[in-house]
Amino acid sequence: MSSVAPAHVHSAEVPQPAQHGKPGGIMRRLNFGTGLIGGIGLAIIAGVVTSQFVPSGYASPVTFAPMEGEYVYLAVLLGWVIGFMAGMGAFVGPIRWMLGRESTHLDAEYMAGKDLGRSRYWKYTTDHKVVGIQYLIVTFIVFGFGGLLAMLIRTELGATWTEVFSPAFYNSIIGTHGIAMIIAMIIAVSGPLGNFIVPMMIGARDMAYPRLNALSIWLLVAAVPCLISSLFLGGIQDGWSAYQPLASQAPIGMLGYQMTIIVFAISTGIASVNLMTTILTMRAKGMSWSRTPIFVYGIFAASLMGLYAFPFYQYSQILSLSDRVFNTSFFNPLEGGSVWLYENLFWLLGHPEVYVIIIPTAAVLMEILPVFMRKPLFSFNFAVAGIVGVVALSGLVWAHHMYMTGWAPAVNYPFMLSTEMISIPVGFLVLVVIGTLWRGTSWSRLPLMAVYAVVFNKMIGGVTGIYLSDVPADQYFHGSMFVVAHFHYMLMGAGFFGAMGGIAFYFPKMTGKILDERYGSIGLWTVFVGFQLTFGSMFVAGLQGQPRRVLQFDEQFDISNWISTIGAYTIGVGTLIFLGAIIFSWRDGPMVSGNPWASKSLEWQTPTPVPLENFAVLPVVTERPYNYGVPDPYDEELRAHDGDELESAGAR
Amino acid sequence: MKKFLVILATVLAGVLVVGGIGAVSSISQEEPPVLAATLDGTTMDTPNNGTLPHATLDLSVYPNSSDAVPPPKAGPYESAWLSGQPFYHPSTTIQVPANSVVTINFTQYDSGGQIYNPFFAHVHGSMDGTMTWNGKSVKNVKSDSVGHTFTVHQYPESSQPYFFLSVPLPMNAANAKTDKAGYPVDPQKISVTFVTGEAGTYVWNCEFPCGDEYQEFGGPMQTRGWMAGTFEVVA
Amino acid sequence: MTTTPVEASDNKPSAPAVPLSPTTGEPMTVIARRGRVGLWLIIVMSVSGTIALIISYSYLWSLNVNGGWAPPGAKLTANQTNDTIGKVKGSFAPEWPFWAILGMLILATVFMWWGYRSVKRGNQGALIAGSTLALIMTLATLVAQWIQVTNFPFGPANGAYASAVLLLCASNIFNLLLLLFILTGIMNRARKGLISRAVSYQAQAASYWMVWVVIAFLLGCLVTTFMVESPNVDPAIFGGFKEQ
Amino acid sequence: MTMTQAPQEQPESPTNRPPSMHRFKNWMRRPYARHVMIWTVVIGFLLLPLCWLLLAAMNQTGAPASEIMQDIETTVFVFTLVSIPITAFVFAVLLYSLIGWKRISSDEPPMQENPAIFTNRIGVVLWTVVTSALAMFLVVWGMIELAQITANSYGTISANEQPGGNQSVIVNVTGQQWVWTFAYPQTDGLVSDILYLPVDKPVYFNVTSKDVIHNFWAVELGVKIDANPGAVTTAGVTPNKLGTFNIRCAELCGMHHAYMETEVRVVTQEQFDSWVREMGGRRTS
Repeated sequence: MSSVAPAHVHSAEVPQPAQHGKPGGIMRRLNFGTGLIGGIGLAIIAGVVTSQFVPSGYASPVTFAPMEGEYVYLAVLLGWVIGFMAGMGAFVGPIRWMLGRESTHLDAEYMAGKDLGRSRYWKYTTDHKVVGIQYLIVTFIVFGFGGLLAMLIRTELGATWTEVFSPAFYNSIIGTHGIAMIIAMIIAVSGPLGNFIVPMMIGARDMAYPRLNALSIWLLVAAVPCLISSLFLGGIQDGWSAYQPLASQAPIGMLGYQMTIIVFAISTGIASVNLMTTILTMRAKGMSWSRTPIFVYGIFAASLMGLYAFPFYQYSQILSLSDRVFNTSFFNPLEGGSVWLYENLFWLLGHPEVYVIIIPTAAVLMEILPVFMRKPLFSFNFAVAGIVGVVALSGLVWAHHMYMTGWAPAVNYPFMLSTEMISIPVGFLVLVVIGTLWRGTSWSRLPLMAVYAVVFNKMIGGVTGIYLSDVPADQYFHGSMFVVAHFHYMLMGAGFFGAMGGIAFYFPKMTGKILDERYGSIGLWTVFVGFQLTFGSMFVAGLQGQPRRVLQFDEQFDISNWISTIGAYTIGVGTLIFLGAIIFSWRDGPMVSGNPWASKSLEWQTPTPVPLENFAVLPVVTERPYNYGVPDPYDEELRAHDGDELESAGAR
Repeated sequence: MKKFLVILATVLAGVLVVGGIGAVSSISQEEPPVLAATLDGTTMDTPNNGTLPHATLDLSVYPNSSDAVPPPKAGPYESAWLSGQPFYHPSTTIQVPANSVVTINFTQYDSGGQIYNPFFAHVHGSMDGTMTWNGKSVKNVKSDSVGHTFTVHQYPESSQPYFFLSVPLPMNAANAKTDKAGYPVDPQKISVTFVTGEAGTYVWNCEFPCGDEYQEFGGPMQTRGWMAGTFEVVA
Repeated sequence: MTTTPVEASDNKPSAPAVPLSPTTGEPMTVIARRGRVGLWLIIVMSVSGTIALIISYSYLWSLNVNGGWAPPGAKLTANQTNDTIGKVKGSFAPEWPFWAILGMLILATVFMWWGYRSVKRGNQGALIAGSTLALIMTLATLVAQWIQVTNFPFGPANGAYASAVLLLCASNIFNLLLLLFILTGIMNRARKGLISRAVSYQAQAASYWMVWVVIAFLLGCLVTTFMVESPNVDPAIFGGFKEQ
Repeated sequence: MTMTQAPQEQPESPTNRPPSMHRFKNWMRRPYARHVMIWTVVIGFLLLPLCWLLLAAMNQTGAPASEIMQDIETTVFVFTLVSIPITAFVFAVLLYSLIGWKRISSDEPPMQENPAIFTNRIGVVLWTVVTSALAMFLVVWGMIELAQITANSYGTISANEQPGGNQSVIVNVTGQQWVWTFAYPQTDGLVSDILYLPVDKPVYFNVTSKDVIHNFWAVELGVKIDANPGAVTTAGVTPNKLGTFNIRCAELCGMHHAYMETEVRVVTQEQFDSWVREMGGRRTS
């Protein structure tokens, strides 16, 4: 292969293997369109073939359920996922590797979307910035879908005098809303910002495994239609937790949920491996752990938790699937299955997943704060300690979702202990935030406003959390609206507002435009007000004793539900305003410089739009992050401890 | 200004999408047509409510739909995979007058078997704790020969009177003589008489496992219009 | 955080003592380090999944809900509330096939390790031979696994033990298919000289991965051998209450 | 909280270091320190009514009707009280940083830099100690209360060693899509769709389900336990208040989950006995 002329990569002579055809080879012909064709085509083929093989009207010997629909739908889903990934070109790389055909530098550049213009967003592109934007769009789509269902739910609950939707459909929209929002919130920060920002933040040219990066996003794209399609086939009538054995009574839409989770878990696992490897091995020269920005810690922690937790969720769904399709009995108590097994497997993911959502958000806020307070992050070590503490405890608290299941009353004591211990590391994070706010003149821009909103919500969510972490109080609150309000304050109040802040903060870097301050703020505060209305009054409903996931209830709950519905509509309008601001600013907002916030951290030192490989020369880090601020004048006065001149100086 | 228009357009578009989808999905799944008990002019004495007007209502249970008996239309997609499942005919949205004596005459064409909970093999909430089964008055049927049950229970409104009515509908023998549509020629005839109180809304469903999936409680058992519905007492 | 324009060391135009990656121009040592980290993380993920399976098996084994753990032919303690399942055959699976399959996989792993060790000493042919033998051996293991699954004395609907064992075997089959892909790749790349003394990290990764797969198989063998009869002889009865 | 701005960067000689009390006084001389403290107190007092408002909301339908519910409400009250100081302090800092310390809203990045407080040993230690102490208190309180509730609900007594006879009532609760049924094994197979209980007498619940997971929630009695298929869970209570209370299903159980409600009627022993006699004609089995 030395016959081929060597390529010049960053002023290095690199010998190249033989170049087969044009750079990129078959990938030149593959894009989202071929993906759709492949997916839909294979889905149709699989469906037709299966329906030929299954005798019509064949019913399961165990459950008498007509199985034809199940098999066909399962085949269609599998065909869609495989065909779509094949059409996108996900299998080209592995097959090339297996055949031992190395790709050249030109291939890699084509795969990274060099001089492809807009069309690279529709291809299996390996550039981490493209993947970040793709994640952003997918997040919007999934979030919008979940939000739409949320509006339907609140409409049903607001119309206390009638059933707007049939109970079955209502159950399916709460389930679909739940899982759609969980997916949206999991990827909301780790996806767009984790992929777009982290490599630049640590001074790398790309992710560790660019192809896996593309694989993770397109697997996610493949999973979304599975979820949406389930809504038209009876839906997920079991809440997002899809508890067995209720889930095995659901119509075939359940298969859509299970396939979504299985695919999504693979996508998340790959993304986690990729991010963690990048952070571990590709930090710039001189970026020791004490010089690594806190956001990198946050993403690392989230990836770690996703890495060990998601397989449990995935396997819980694989077992459910085989119960459904092959009549196994993991969760069928008649045949020796156990409902507690499902609950354990599910919550082994279920609780770390909460921190997968919250930790990156908190980390983004800690990135935003120093820039806008012109002040170093207060007690960086404590921030790290908080994140580490949360990760360490996250795997030991799952059973606090099962206090009332009676699976093992004795373990309620240790789980109550571990759960309430978590409030300590979380408290660290709060301390870091207020310590950074302390004595700072705030530059009130949209991202900083989001920080205030998040801290406010998180305090409420955290305080209500200690009621639920405590078994005696949980004996009243478990399964009531109080729980719903609590985790919305945590996941939405922190997750959604944090995502808004983070996107507003990194918008200039991602798009070259600045997010419109005025309308962005209007959107943010509208959402904030609506949020307090909705979930504040939901707390009241929970205290009065309204169970969750009901569509009819005693009229003593009417007033709080009406308020909730009004608030929910307000949230919807606010979100749309924010979205409108994003659309406008993205299309024709004013261009801005590479570093509009005058930030000192590495990702802002790159030019905008960011060139293909971020840094022409890899940077060398010589300082700790967040070196803002001036020496504290009070130190002088402390030394000459004389009270009088404090008054004059203190006014600042 | 342009900014404002873009924002406005986004908000309006969003509202339209949500409203449209909500309206469509709400309309596409309204309940089956109301089936009201008709006052037949007569009155009847009750043990502790004195003499009250009397109303009657006819319901049948079919094992599956046929040309003679069309399947219920409920929801946008249910009927696709519920064909061949049992259902109540002609409707599951039932209305009875308040403060009166109501007699429901059931005609049960379906087979049956063992019910999970013997409690529902007994008559509950009827006027004298009995029902009339093929002419003779009984308190219960054998718990291994139940076809379906008609169980009305509470709606979560504390303001309306508590109401609980459960009637077991005995099964037809598996080898019963059937007509060409596949229905038994002499189905089980059950009639139950009960006293209604003040107005209120309730729901009812079948407590005999006659659906599919786990514990045969999926499918029609969890679909309004087939084996479940609403039961309204109107003033 | 300031950045000083210093040419970072990972792309000095120095004479490549270690070969450079054709795509990114980084030294293969850097790529190899990255690969090792990623491998460990993927193993962590796979461990989680395997643990989920083992938890399912042992949890159901310990509970024996409704007496439904054992396949019907083996033990009829339960009151079979649901007789609709055609329970024709049924008993616990024999243990030795699990161990036999494990042994075959261990043999394949040994071949792979031998190839990897020798290519590090510069013996290219040994790697080709080793990976080929490992590939053949894995294929044989897959066939054996398939034979075992098809000859179980129970079907999937015959209680919790059957379900758990069948799913363990399913995950084994998945692992073996993945191994087939990996080993084919290693073999081809070894033949093309893409895996050589200088660049041998892919062979190393494959070898380590095979070791993990062996451990996963071993866990399966252990539970299926030492957790057969459920310890819970007085299980909860579905839908009923104990007599007071 | 983050008390003094101790100059740990350049440690001074111990001679001219002021005593900590003096340093605290110095610190409190600073206007912002005073203001934040005052605001904390004010906000704390504004939040204080919550302690009673929460209970008021919980008691709307006649709770507490048992020892257990009493314990639960005490816990809620104490937790609210304990969490108010921290919450008030954080809110105070938030508010003060919005209003008190200067706020710039220019489009350009502000040129003015703020004091570079990298950390503050005293503040950090104080915060850690306070939050850990609070968490510890909550844990200990929770443990004690949980033990008490477990005792009050006879949680440790398994189904087959519950005292039958006259000193207690045993109820076998069966959850089923979507109706609760209550069997009284002491009364020769009497089954009811409404739960009747005699006041001031221990009640033992054995709970199971015939299909999916339900959750047996006697709201005002503070009883909540899952009804699992293939398992019998036990709970108990001693109702100490006459009246009609709610029983709801608190675990999504299918289409009519919202309608899976019934009543628990706590009556005197005489009424209970006469009810049993009257229902005697309605035997199952």
